[in-house]
Amino acid sequence: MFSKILVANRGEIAVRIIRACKELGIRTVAIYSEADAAALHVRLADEAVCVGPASSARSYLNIPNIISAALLTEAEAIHPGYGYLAERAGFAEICRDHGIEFIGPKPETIERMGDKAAAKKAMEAAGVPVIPGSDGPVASDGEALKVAREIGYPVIVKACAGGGGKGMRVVYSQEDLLRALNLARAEADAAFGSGEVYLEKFIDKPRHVEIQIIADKYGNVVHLGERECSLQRRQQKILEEAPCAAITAELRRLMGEAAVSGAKAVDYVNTGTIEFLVDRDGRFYFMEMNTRIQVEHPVTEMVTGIDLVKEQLRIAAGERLSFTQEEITFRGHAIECRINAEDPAAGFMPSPGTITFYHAPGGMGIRVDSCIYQGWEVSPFYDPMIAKVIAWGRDRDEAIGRMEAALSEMVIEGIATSIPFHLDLLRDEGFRSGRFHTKYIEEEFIARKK
Amino acid sequence: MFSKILVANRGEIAVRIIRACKELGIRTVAIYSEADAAALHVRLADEAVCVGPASSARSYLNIPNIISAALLTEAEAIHPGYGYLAERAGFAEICRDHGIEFIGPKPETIERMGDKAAAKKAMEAAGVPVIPGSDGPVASDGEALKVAREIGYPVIVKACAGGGGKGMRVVYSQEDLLRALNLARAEADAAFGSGEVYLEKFIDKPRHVEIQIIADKYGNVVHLGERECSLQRRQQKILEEAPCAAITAELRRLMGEAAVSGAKAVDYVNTGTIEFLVDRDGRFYFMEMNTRIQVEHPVTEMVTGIDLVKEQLRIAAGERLSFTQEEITFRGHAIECRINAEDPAAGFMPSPGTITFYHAPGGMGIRVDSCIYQGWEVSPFYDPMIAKVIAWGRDRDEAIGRMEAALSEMVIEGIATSIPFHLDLLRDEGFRSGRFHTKYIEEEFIARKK
Amino acid sequence: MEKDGCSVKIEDIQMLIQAVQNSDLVELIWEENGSRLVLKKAVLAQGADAMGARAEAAPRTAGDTRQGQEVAQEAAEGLVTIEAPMVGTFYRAPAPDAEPYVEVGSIVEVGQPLCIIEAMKIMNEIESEVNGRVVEILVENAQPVEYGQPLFIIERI
Amino acid sequence: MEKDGCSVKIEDIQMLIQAVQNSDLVELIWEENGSRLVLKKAVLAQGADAMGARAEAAPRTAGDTRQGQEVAQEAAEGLVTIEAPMVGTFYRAPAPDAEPYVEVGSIVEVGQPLCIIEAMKIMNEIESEVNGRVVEILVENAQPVEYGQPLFIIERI
Repeated sequence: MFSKILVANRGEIAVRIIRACKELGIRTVAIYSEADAAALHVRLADEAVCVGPASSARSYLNIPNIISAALLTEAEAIHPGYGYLAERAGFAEICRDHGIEFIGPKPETIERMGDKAAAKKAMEAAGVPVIPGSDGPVASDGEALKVAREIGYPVIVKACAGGGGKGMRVVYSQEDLLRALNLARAEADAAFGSGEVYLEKFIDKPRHVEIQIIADKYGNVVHLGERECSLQRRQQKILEEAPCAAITAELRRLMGEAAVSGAKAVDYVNTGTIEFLVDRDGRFYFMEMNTRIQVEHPVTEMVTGIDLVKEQLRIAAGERLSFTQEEITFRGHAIECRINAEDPAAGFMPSPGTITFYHAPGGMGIRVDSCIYQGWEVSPFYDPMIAKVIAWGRDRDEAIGRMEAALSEMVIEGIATSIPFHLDLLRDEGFRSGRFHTKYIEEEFIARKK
Repeated sequence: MFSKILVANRGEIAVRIIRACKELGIRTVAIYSEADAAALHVRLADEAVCVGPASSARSYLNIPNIISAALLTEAEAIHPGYGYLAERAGFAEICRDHGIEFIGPKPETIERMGDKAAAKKAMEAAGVPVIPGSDGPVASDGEALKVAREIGYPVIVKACAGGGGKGMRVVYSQEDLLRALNLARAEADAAFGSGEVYLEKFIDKPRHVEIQIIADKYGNVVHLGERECSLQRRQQKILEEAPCAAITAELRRLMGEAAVSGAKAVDYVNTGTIEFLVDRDGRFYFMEMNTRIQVEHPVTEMVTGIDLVKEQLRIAAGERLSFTQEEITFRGHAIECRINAEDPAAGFMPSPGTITFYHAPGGMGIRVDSCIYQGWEVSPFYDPMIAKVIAWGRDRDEAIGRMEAALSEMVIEGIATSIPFHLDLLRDEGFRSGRFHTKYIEEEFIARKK
Repeated sequence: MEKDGCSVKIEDIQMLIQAVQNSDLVELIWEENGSRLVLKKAVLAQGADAMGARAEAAPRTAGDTRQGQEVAQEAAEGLVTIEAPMVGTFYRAPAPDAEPYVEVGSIVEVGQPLCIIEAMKIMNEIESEVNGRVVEILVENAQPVEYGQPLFIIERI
Repeated sequence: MEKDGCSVKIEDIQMLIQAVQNSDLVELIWEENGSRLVLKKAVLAQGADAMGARAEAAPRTAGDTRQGQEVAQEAAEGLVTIEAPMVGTFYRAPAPDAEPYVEVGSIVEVGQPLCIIEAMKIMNEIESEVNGRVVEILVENAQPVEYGQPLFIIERI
């Protein structure tokens, strides 16, 4: 095992990693920006090196300074957390060049899975279901009709250069396809200067369900079940849970096996997540792979009992997985709420400032992963997520009840937080029923409240 | 289910009960003394009634005021927590007389199990092993010799009126018995005015291991495994864990079955604990039964996933147990440290005062059950226990590592606490090895440090 | 202070630093011949306040204790507060159809019954602790009261 | 100032610095003949202080940032602090056997190299931002430095 590692991150994930290191007897080096000199991760680490000014680009993304800090402190490995440098293949490579173990997959894997088209091809080749569609832009109306016939309606026409819904059309029958194609081409041409469009099967109101996998350096890959992450706002997950109410044991097995073979196909090492879209008939499609630890990893930890961050460290140090697929068991239900320093009553406006009073919730089944303390100033420079509250229960109802009780006794003063929004969501009928999809928050929950 | 209950306690257990009620949608009435007007349990409850001045005898033990408070607030049941009125058969009876459900066993059961001799007889009749000995005082030297021969040496001679080690003698062979008997009689006579003594098998360096049981009103009784509670100082438990390192699966089954049949024999209802002494050969002997929820109940909750306080409420409301013995499974290992407001460096002197800074630990596997908050004054009038930190791990080592990391990041300022003592204990070789007994803390751990 | 005008000595300042250090003060200003002294204290109850503000408007069963404290201050001004010595139901008269024991303005003597508190089916007469005049009756008839809740304010005579 | 015997002596100031240092005071103002004394204590940083005190004496790799802040104050008095613009190893000379770029007392010009910071095998010359005289060299040769760590104090000329 390593004797010292550098944690190339800040906030709650840096605290999370330092805690795992303490348990394993690994000494830690924190890095911090000038704005973070008083941050909790700096206080908890054994050593700390300032790597730049407040701006992330010049501190937490400052590769030369971070590498220098690791070399000077004789850290044997770097844990990148999530975000920042976690999925930069180049950073993983520089670590390797300097004889520092990067706690994550190989640079080649990161690069391959970071390229959406290459990732999709690799997964398809490994037998993982991907969203069927045209192979790149459709050259002609005839090809479009042929592709649509093959993949079946409804289909969605998307601009190759696309984004923001421009040049996008959902088509439910063959009669409408050619007209939609023309409109989409015109729109795409006007918006992006390129009329190229492609076709994909349209998945209406899908769920975002992801599979956690873990792999050692010896080809052993195990999946740890799924996480339900459909509740999002502006592509940001708000509340995650495990298991997913819509997944049967059989579907879990199928998705798990797909994820494991996908991971094996790209020679995956360390923890990773394969994100799927699941349609209302229980069909699932590969969306993308995150080659790092996820924000929402605690819900998997709560139901499996496995400490994913400690496993990351063990794997990077060359240990074999200590469990087989058969030894993974699931107990109960876990929910995570991401507490942000933002004001839900004012359009989710960021709310930095000094925390004048803080009281954490506690009791049975409640876990808090956080970087805040009373007297600390939430900086305007960084991500607004300041805490994750995780509630475990024997079943989903118990977990929801616990989360509600916990959030109603949590006190954060001096700044606005998203706690009231989460309490509303926990009491929402749609949420309680378990029937929701990736647009539920924006199109139904928030819309209804207006 | 009840719509409103009164919590006849204070401190962390009152907070614990209120949290369980919130989850079940039960409204709560807190009671408090004038010294506790700002206490957390008062703040978390839906209603609160002052029942007397600071003195516990005139507030938390003031039965007329507590019953009046329940009647006036129309509380349907009273949860007594532990301590105070929890094991007063008379209080349970008054509740019944006033049509208030007492959340615990029947008054008759409390009374019977509160009488040590009666309890021992009842357990013996139910086939639960008890410590063999004379049936009351030994009338003559001849009887003493006969009893000692039957139960086998070593035996202990104890004063019937006894206490504090006076009139107590351990005898290892027949040759020494008569002399010891005479000395003990003389000592007992001098100390208590009565020379009556009795004989019991002497159990050297036993462990204190207790079995958690739970029973509904329909005769269903289930046990939830054991808790290791040998680490004590002055009869006060300091650190508890589940499972016990010295208990095999077979011994667990035997002890569990004994506890269940003991509970059935006394028509037990609600949660209860049967305390056993376990000798170094794995023989176990009934010590006493606690007819209430225990301080250390969270370690059982952590390994079984079952919320004991919510189960208490369900049982009292007339629900059936929702699980069978076969459905109880154990996962991992849990440890509880009781954090007291006392100074271990100054002979464990109580350390009341205002908490000027509080930062709770968090992260994977960490649970905090506490009644403190920053700015609150720890009162000199009550028990010094202000928080329980519980750490869960996949195995004992992981749980110990988590606890150590958690306690080292926990901050309580303004008063002294027992945290440094716990950290020492967690790092102690004897503790780590799992080989200890009820006198380990006092005779070995503390003695060694002097 | 005398003539040389430099009355503050280094030792004095050290002492003051120590004193401020050991107090809840956050600021001490002291100007001399114009005689100005300002002491500022930190709001130590910050925590308690924050928790209090947060506690969901708990419908206190029987009068807020703060009320008791406010009233207690009045005691200093010749007013005496009679508080509930037990939890129970407050009755102003010995029976539903009887006259109240006292009204505002009534003159009462030590030992004279003021009201009844019913607790566990027992009627407890609450007596005046002073000779005086009833200034205020703080609880309505048949309302629940908690321990220490102010019931009457009586002006000593 | 001398004659009335109540002037502040260097030892007194040192003592005061120590006293303030060991307290929670953030400000101490003391004017003399008009006799004014103000002591201010920090409260807001209470949390931060508590957390800091608790953090196990972390051997900061490369100079404490507080040092930087103290030094920064001196800037107001014509002193300029040159800080490390990157993390790396500080070298006073271009090569192990070469003369140091500067010594205390050296006169330097804007753009003149003061030291080297080696980062990722690359030698980065750090240049003076001012014309002045080197007053203090704050880091020993071949020591690691972190971003923003004060390296030199230069007095403007």
